[in-house]
Amino acid sequence: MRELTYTAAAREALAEEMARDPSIFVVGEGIGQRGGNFNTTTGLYDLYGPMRLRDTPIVERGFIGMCTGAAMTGTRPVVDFMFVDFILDGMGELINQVAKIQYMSSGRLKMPMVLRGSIGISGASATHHSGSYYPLFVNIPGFRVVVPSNAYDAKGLLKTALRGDDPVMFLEHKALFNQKASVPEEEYFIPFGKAAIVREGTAATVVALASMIRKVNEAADTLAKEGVNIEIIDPRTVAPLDIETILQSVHKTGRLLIVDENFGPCGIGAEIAAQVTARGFDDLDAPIQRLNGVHTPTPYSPPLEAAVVPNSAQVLQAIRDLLAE
Amino acid sequence: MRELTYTAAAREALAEEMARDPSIFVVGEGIGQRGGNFNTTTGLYDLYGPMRLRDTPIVERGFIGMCTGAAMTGTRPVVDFMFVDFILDGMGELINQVAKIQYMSSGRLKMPMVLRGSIGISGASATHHSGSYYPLFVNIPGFRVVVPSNAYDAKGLLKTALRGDDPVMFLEHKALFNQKASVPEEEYFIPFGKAAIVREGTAATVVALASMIRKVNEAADTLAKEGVNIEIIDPRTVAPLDIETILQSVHKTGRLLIVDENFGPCGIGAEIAAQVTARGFDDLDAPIQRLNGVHTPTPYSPPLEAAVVPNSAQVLQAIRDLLAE
Amino acid sequence: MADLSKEQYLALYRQMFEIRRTEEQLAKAHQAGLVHGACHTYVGEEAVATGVCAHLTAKDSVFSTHRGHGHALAKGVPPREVMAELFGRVTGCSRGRGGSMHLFSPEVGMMGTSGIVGPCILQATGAGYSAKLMNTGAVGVAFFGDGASNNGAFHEGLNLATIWDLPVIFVCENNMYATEIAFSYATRNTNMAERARSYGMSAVAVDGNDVLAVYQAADEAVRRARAGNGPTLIEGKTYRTRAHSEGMPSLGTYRTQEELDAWKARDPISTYKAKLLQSGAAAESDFEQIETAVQRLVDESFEFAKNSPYPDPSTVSNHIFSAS
Amino acid sequence: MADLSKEQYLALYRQMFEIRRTEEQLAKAHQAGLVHGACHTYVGEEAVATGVCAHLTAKDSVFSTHRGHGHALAKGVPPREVMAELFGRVTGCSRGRGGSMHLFSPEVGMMGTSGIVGPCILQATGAGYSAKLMNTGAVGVAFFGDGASNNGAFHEGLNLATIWDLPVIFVCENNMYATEIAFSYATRNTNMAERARSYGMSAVAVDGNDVLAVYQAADEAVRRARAGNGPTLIEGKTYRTRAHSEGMPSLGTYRTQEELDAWKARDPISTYKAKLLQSGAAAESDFEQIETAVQRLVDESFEFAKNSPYPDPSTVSNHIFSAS
Ligand SMILES: Cc1ncc(C[n+]2csc(CCOP(=O)(O)OP(=O)(O)O)c2C)c(N)n1
Ligand SMILES: Cc1ncc(C[n+]2csc(CCOP(=O)(O)OP(=O)(O)O)c2C)c(N)n1
Ligand SMILES: [Mg+2]
Ligand SMILES: [Mg+2]
Repeated sequence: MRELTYTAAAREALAEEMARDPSIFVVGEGIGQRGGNFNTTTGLYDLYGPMRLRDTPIVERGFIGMCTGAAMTGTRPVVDFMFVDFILDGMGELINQVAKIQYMSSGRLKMPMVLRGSIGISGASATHHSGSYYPLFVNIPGFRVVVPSNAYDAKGLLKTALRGDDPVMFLEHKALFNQKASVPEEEYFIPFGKAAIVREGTAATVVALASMIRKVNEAADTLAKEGVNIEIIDPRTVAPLDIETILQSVHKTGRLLIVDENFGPCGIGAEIAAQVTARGFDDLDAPIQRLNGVHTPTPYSPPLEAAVVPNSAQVLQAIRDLLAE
Repeated sequence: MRELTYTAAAREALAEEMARDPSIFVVGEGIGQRGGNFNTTTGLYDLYGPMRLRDTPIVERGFIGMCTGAAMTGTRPVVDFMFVDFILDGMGELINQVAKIQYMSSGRLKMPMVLRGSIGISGASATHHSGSYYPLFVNIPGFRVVVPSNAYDAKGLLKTALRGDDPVMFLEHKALFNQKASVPEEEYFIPFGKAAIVREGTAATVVALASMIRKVNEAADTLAKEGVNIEIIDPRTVAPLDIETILQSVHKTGRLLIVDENFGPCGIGAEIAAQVTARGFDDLDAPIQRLNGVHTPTPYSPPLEAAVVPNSAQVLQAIRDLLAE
Repeated sequence: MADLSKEQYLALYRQMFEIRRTEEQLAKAHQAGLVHGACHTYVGEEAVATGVCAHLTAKDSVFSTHRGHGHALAKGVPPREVMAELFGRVTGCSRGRGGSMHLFSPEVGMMGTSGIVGPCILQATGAGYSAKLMNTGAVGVAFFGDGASNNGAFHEGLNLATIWDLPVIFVCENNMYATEIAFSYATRNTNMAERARSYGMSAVAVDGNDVLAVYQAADEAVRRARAGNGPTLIEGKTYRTRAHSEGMPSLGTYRTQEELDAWKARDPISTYKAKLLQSGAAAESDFEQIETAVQRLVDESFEFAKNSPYPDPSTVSNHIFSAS
Repeated sequence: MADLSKEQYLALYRQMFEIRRTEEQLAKAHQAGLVHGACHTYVGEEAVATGVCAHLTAKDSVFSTHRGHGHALAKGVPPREVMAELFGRVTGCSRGRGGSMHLFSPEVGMMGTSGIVGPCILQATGAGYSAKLMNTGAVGVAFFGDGASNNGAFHEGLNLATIWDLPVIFVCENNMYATEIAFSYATRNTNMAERARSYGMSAVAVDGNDVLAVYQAADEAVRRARAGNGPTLIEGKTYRTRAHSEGMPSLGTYRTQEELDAWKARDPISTYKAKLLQSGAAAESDFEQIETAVQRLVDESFEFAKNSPYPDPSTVSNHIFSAS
């Protein structure tokens, strides 16, 4: 099967859906002729022109608010926000409007808006270009929150996002942009709320997200050589969260570690740990553990930056500690 | 001892500190002559005039950003934001600037800013005036987050907030404004990160916040009559969170329930459950449980509104269920 | 005086009168505890919504703010649905989920009011974007106050609508105050139309208590928008004669009895009636007929609302997402 | 030509030259992999920071944005601290925590650059508020681009500074583009000073490639601010002659070689030098001396930065809070 990069796979999803549905349009800074800061829209401007590939001034709040009104009136906006850090300026629109309009209108209005862009720590981007912030959107009711870890998922999940009628935060980790995976030519969709079992095992369950999957896989490779088989689960969407798959795995393994680059306090790992402890308590042979990025603004200097992101050695150690409990 | 309402106690803290420190000023809509939408500043305008009691246009982002610059240059702003829902428009300033300036400047700048205002569901305020949002500020490094449950704590914690050099989210639940408590005439401070043991007991530990304390107390009264003694812990500040006090209590009781009006997913209860399950696993005689407000935008109609806030009967039932495990 | 048919003249009167009577009923109901949350009336400002919405159809979208009863009514939401909503009933236009500050009725193009000041400006811009992209000929309309004009949403929304020539009407109801903050305190340039023109857009200031002046300005603005010639800001200079919100003092620390009385004397409804009578465009009996019919409608609406059931608490989690 | 002493004339030259040489060194270092993150140079725009900061002391606060090297240097941060910061070293002005877009040096009143466009406008307003409240006589200065002027922060910040007569200077560096988006696309009214005046504030547009024009405008603005007469916006019309960010194409899809060449011919440093030579205000030897000294400083700074240690990873959690 052909291989595509994460970025190319997502772009293909967008291109297919734009060809199919004339009500889809994209807004963002440099997503027109330029094709997007991260090549998210390369080639599409020439096909669809400025009304559907709409370059904007630097008004994150403004264009999110505008797209809210557009989504309420029959079109399907895609907000290409470049870095998730930027849309914090539109948080009022996101939380008070985008997430609430369907509810307030008792379901008579839809909110088919896809908000996409980069997250994560990578390449000394420093603290205004390294955020992830997904727990915020999980805490607030009304968002679908998608965090694909590979090109195949990126395409299938973006297709689902673009067909649905709900607001979707589609968050692409920078460290994954150039990573390749097999992506079929045939159309496919990946449903929200369905975790992927990345690797089967019985010794312990490790839930990981986005760029952490690779690091956990490395650790699992090492352990496999020692005859220890780790089960790795990628939730793919953190809202909805497929807790059933995690519970089933813990039922089998009795041990759970959640590895997440993002902050620990009130993070995804906390939610998973709380749900598993409430519902899978009797399955647990050891305390649930979390491995998170350090709870600090992201520093610029490479050795500092490296110190805040969980690395493969730490992942391996965390799994060993869990197994030793 | 004299009794003061929650609002009066907090106002007294502000008044004392403003009298002491001429670099403190307050900004907000209607906090001048009018004395604040919730009487937070009544009487102070006449004492200190418009430079220190600064009425603003409707520019939440603007005045938070302005206060950021003020705090960096030697003054001590108090942002009186009325409803926490409004400052979502300033989330970019809060997360990218207020919370990060000390770190980015390697501690050479301070950020003595107190952001205060109402949270919580009460009185058919509907979804744009019922938010709480504290998990968001707990997830992000750089904030002190204070959620006082009574007049005494409100005063002592606000005094601490106003003396410190860190950004503090001081969140006052609407349902508590008129509740009275004994407040001494003598000056006192309550440190951040020190939970209050509201009631001692051995059968189970219940951690609750703000307006939930009263409901848990009611349930505990009922159970006390049955000879069952519940320990109630009020963290008072959720960042920093006094997990040690909670762990000690669970060590004694073996059972833990967290009652929080705010949303469950990635909420405070998730964080407490995750920490206790990681560090106090062997103390647990039953799965940790959470009782949260329903994960939905807040509806307006009173019967719907009542259906999303945990009530005393639900609290009691949740404790009974926990005890029965 | 604008050149309208008698029916058109009277329709404007009827609309204003309906808003007024509905809100007087709501204010009483608020005192009686039937309205549960906040209630910001539009009393004194009815000419603005009326004059603008007269040009709109259900395909056009209106977005409004905390003071939105008049906009919803003028856009065609029946009084009984507005009342039932404020009473928290399942028959309300938002099925009881919204209340006074969250009025939704997409069926008639009332796309919502917001308890947060500002967003309506951006959302109307988005409705304009949809209309232009899908070539529907519809317009997006935002109603907002003087207070909102200092907010960043005003800056960003007006600019976007202008640079993309979107079919949007920005209607600023300048009632001189934001709660108790005077517009002249909140900005050094109280000339709203000038501020709007600084974006390169068309803008006009009108007497917001003169329904015909508003009607005419809106006529031009809607034509311009539908013709693809871009947005317009209409500043309606008006005044709210009741308190900012029911239950608050009607004077407060910010305005004088004289100012209030002077504006009451310029009431948009009675002055319009006098004008029509004086010019012979309509007769006393026309007004009597309308007033009786509206009063009956309002009375029936009140009974309807008061007797409607509350929503079923078991439905509280429905409609967070589209499939639910 | 402004009436300055020879020392003053040459100090302006020296400052511009220092910025230019430092950034040329940074650009090279970026290619060599010594600069780790993004690097937005100020090449071609040096006259603006230089002309403005010449009037400031360490008590005055500067707030800037992603293109902030020039502002930091002009405000008095030594080149070696800027370089070390971009190299991620503990000797950098932010101790390696910030990088190119987060330059902090409160000791000299450089209160930070921001990777987010907009906040500096508000923060400078706040510095003005502090100065007024504490009566220090200091001013707050924001440097930002044309792109930032469409953002809500511009609207809210300019308005607040105006209504409260705060001692603030808003310096908009209009280099015609925001990344690759032309200012003439992003707004219908490219007359920035007119837009600022619509808030009721003082505003002036100057040739941002003419350091003396900037110097004079800033002189007035700073005087006005210190005298308690409120804020001023200065629009410096200028041009960035390198790519938006190092590593990007210098032309892109948005500008032509002709345009670039025309602006290069108006280089603020060489034209100023020619003017001083022509008028006899300074001699070749003066420039030689300065250029040699600056080059030595930049070379030393580069060595210093390159040889400085990285921060200790065990300190990574320090300074999130004041006591830590
Ligand atoms: C973002 C935000 N900030 C503050 C408020 C509180 N608030 C409600 S109405 C109001 C005044 C609005 O003034 P204006 O826009 O002039 O409308 P008016 O009430 O005069 O019709 C304020 C400050 C709010 N609803 N939203
Ligand atoms: C809020 C925000 N949105 C988007 C960006 C990405 N970005 C970085 S620089 C830039 C262009 C800025 O243009 P301008 O303000 O004119 O400054 P210039 O780069 O021309 O100096 C953009 C869009 C950002 N940093 N912050
Ligand atoms: Mg008003
Ligand atoms: Mg620019």
